[in-house]
Amino acid sequence: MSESDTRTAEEPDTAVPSRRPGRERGRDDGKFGRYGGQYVPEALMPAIEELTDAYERYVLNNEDGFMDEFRERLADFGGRPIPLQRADRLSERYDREIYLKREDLLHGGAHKLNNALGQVLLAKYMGKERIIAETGAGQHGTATAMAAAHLDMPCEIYMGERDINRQRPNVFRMKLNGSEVNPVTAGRGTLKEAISETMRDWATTVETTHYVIGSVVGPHPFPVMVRDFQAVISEEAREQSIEKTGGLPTDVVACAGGGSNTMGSFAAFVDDEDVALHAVEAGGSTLEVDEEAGVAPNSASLYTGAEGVLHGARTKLLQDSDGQIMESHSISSGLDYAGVGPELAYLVDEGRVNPVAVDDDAALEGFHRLSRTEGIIPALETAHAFGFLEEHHEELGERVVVNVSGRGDKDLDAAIEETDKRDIDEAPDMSMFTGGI
Amino acid sequence: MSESDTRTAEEPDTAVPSRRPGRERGRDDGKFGRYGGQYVPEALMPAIEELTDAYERYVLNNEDGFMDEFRERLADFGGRPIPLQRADRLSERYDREIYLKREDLLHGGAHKLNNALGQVLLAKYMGKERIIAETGAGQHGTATAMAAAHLDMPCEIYMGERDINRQRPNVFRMKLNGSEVNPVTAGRGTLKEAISETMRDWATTVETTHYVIGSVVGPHPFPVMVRDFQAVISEEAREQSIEKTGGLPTDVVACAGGGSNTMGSFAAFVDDEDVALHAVEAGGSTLEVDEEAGVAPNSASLYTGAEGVLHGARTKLLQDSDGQIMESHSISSGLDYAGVGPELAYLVDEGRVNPVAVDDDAALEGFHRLSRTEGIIPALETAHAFGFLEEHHEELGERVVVNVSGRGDKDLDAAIEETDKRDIDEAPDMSMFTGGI
Amino acid sequence: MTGEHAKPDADAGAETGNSAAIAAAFADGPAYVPYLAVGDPDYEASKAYVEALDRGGADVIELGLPFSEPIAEGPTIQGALVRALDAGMTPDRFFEFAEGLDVDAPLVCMTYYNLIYQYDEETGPRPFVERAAAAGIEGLVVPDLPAEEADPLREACDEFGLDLVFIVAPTTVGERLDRIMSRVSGYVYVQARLGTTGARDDVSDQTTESLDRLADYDVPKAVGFGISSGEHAERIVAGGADGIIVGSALVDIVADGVENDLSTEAVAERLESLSRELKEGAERGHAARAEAPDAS
Amino acid sequence: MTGEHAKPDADAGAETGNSAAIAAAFADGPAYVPYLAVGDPDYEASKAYVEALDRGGADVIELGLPFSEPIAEGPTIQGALVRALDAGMTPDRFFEFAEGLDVDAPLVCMTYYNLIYQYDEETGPRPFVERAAAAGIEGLVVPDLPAEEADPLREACDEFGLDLVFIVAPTTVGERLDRIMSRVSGYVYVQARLGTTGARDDVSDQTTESLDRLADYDVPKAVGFGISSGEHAERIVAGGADGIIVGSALVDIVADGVENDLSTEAVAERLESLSRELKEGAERGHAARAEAPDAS
Ligand SMILES: Cc1ncc(COP(=O)(O)O)c(C=O)c1O
Ligand SMILES: Cc1ncc(COP(=O)(O)O)c(C=O)c1O
Repeated sequence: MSESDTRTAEEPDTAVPSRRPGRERGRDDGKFGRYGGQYVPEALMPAIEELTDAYERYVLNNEDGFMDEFRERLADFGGRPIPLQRADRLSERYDREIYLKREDLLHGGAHKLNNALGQVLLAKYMGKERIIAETGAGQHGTATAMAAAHLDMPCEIYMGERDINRQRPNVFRMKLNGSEVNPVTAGRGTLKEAISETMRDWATTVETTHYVIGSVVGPHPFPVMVRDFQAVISEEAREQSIEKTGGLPTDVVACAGGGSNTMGSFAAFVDDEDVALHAVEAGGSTLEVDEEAGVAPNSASLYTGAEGVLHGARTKLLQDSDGQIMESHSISSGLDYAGVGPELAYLVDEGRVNPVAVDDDAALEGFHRLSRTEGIIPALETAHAFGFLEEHHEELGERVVVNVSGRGDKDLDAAIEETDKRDIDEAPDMSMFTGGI
Repeated sequence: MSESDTRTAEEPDTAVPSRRPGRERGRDDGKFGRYGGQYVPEALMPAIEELTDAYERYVLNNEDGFMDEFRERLADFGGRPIPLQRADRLSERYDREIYLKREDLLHGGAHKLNNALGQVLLAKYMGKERIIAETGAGQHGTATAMAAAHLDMPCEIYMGERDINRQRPNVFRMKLNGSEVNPVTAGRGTLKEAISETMRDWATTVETTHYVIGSVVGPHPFPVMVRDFQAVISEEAREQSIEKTGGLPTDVVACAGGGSNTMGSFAAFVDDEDVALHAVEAGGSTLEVDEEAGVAPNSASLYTGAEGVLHGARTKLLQDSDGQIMESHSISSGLDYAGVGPELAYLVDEGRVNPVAVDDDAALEGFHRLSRTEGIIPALETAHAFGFLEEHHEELGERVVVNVSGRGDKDLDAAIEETDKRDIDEAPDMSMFTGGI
Repeated sequence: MTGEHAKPDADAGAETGNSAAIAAAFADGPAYVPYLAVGDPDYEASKAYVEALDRGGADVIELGLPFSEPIAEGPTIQGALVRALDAGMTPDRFFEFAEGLDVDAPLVCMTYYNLIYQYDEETGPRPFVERAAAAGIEGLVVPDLPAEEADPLREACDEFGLDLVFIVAPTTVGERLDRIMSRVSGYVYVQARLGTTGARDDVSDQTTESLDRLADYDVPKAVGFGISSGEHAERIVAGGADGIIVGSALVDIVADGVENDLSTEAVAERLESLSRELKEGAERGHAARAEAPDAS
Repeated sequence: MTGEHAKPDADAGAETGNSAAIAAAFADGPAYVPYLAVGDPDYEASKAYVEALDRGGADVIELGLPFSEPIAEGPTIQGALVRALDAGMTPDRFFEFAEGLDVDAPLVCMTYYNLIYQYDEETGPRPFVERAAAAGIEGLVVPDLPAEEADPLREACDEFGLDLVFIVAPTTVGERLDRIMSRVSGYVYVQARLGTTGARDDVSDQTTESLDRLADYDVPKAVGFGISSGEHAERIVAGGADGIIVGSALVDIVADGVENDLSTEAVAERLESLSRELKEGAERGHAARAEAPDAS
């Protein structure tokens, strides 16, 4: 065994990977400081435990080559790697280097597929026969429907009845991909109710069915698992930044609804302490809340929310003083959620992530600005990140990466309606579109 | 000079690239056998000559690093390379390897950006200050508007008034990107008239303006130039095929309107004589024509058209016996053009390209089939290629590449309207969508 | 923790919790445990309905404190909670309601953890439990609180003498079952089948298996989820249950009253009568079990 | 090729083409060359209008044969062509029309190449030219046919004794100009400015420069694009043109007639009267040039 001595002598230089505790956080116990956990009905616990086991085996340990297949399918079906593009005109405008991580180019038009494909594939490895998912605006639903069609898995999507009526093109897309869309009439017929309803379905069908949750929310292992699937965003961006610019960015900016694109954009940078991380929430029309009506006209749960338990996890929430969950509001339906991923809540408390709120007006201006100056029509969710850039660029470093979490084709009607109500410099003449497309 | 002798001795092995005459065809004189040429008003000739010169310098000889910048921007802004994906379920269905070239993932949702970005960049290198373009369904218009915003070029798009009313989302997208959209009221208010109108604008503004034509049509150098920009499709696909499968495909399938995605898909394979090339045209409702009304209820100009001169080139056309251009028809507005690129006309006459027509019904079935089985909603244009696959797969070899020229988000309304009229097995329950989205 | 919680192989019949009243409810014969959402469809009617349950023979009454995201409930109870919320129910009103009730049966509050956690400025479950105790509540059921996260609430319950009831599903086995059973007190809520609440009328094999699995744990076993008739109750108790929990079947009566605009009295009467039927069914089942030679 | 086409430095006044009538039209004084779309707005009215041009003094008449994609025309003439097409104009009807005209001026057909190319089963330009010759057409103008692609048509024209007129733009210089001028016959159509057809009322510098550039070529130079009044015509001829081509200003009158539902006679009268004005303007310009000391 004299040879092994020689090898050992060389090891310290090459074989010890730099420890990245940020990437490991929550993987073992689903806890992020005070946040996280598994606040679910007992009937779901076996499913959650089975999933935790599968997550460890397939995702963390690449059993049966799961992660290899996942990455290959993300590349071939999803279109990864996705470019990190220098935004020439914004760089000039803000007098710093602005780089765009172009998740809008992912199949389906948003980062959502990274997660949906990972989970549907995992369900296949687990021997499940059926997929269910909730959706609000329809982005996660369409991503899941695509992934399910691709992997030949029967799929049912729960969607609030009100959302169905507001998002008919996405409903049609899910159906085209062969998914059933189940209207949720309970409660107010929006995302919150759809999540609850999907959990109910799961509670009766755990043995055959996997629930593909749409963001870094819900009980463990969802927050870590969805983060790990979405982390490809920042893994690529980090490498691309080094390759293109010779170094890391000074700032990373991403919008935050549930927080999956946010955590995906931050994950690989969390341990790079010099990289500032900005999570941009929907400030809606105002940050004030109407306690009486139980309505927050925003969805800034990181910025204004308080600790609580929702949909299986302890995290920051929009709630009234009794603990009832508030109806949230945003110009972008994908940010319109009263909770946020527990890891983000933790990173904000730790001071590692800077939570900011951008209101509807600034987001809409950001939408028009990016469309007009860079030839990229962003999702209204994404547009919040550009609202932040406009308002706070002077506080940022010299090299800023903004995650373009999705494209805006789904938002044309909303953009018309909202632009009509305002006077926006960078908007085109809207006269022929008044009243919708 | 003894050194040069040594070098010469080694040259034959390494320095002589395999001659690829197919790739060079038409570059010098714009002629493809009987087809091609420059049938334009004298006032446009100087512009055409200037462009020919710029094409030779920048595109063919990479002067000032034009092609390097073009490729870099296609990568960073456009998202290239685009994957060549194995379609698992179609491969099973047809009992041969089916690969999809995923141009639907290109920024903007179709192959159109390859050309638009190339031409707008070229205009910049030429010192032009303004861009004009025609559009029918709006795909080329939106691609051009995106490229123009990206490169900070003022841009005006001519579009038939009837098309404007049919394609309002695309009109809005162009305006969001800062382009003017000029309605063309002349004639019947569709693509043909828009092309004529754009040529008229160009005739008055040649000195400052570049006309970004949308396909491999028009006078030389457009057909070769657009082909050369789009050839990136087959250059990538050829390499990817070798890398993934160890060899070339047996067949390449692409839909053909003007033929830019077709030529882009074929260019790198033209000299590979064992690779069969299939150009799928829109068979519309029938291949019969109504001479009396001057209407062809299809746009199968390769398959049924006759030689003639249209929009600056000699090619195959849909025309009546007098030589008047017919109104063409297709379920997909992007294939709805009475002409086709002159190089395709030549390659069909030579027997190198197999022209086929797929009717509206089969295309719509292809649309639903790909959506449902592969999780990819194709453009209705693209869907024709999948109609061909269903009808003719038994005649194909063991490894087929199909170009997915674009995504179908733009076609949801049309798909609903047309599906409603028919009884299609693979379509979802349409009841909630009757009457549009 | 000060309470003595269920332990396998402990003496049968030993006290398993903090509430003597709940222990007593299960001590002599099978317990009938009805559930209603408090404030459904309004405060006054709800009061009449809960009191009707008591008259109908309730041994323990579960009072649902409505939460905006009741992820464990089926559509029936969900509907009730929405009605109650819309009519203005809040935790404070809930406690007033409990204080104002004229009933004999001990009261158990069923709600979701966020309401417990958020009750006071000082976050954490203690203030809620303190207030519940003051209002005469003797136990809690928190369907979204797994045993793993329950220690702070368990401690508060022990401090103020409340029982903490856990739900055990057909799929709860092995270590998880032990973990839950080491924390439960008062009674264990045996979920009759997978799924959420809602009235059905068959008896599931899953119930029998669950009861078998729980046989060695010294805590009353109340079976719930889907019980809707006296006959149904009878079979379940005959199968070994120490009590039956009935929710949706009762809520259906309230919902029907709302839909058909029935008088509070008429609805209360139907609730009382169904309660009587269920209670009698349970007693028949108990009697049958006593007669059967292989009954434990 | 049998015709003797324009050559620089050839003897001034020599015959430059195949049609004696066209040569004659330019031989004595400036030629007034009006254009109308044939069949606009219908066959009979169109006949009356063309004959009115003749009465108004036309030296050559350009007859537009409508094509579905007239890429070189501005909106005015485009509109005329669409009206004519909608009214059923075809190449065959066009030839009938020419045959039935009662006019003195030689006729030139202006159309697009596809109609010429497609005229017969046997593709290629020869059948069209043969038929045109039979119908009494003496020349062709084909705005989308560049000199580079024109040899087959040039040959057919020579065979049947037709002139082939080319358009020269302000931007046509050097080799291209030579290439065109070596193929032109009858007259050269000097495009007054960049752009497409359409009535305007100033005289462009580009016109003067074009005429200077063409001075050495032995072929009549007719200036067109945008001429709309007698005064305008006068200035252009004074500037050196051998003729003026007027289209849009005349088509405007036809369009106005359609719009305001005027009688054929009224429209014809206006056409005749504008023609007279233009012709007289051209003659005044010619006279002025003869008097000017530096005229060639
Ligand atoms: C484009 C886009 N960005 C962001 C979001 C917000 O979700 P998350 O915060 O989980 O990334 C959505 C949700 O639908 C989205 O569609
Ligand atoms: C998706 C798509 N495919 C194909 C076409 C047809 O054009 P071409 O034949 O030039 O590729 C279009 C034109 O709009 C298109 O949008």
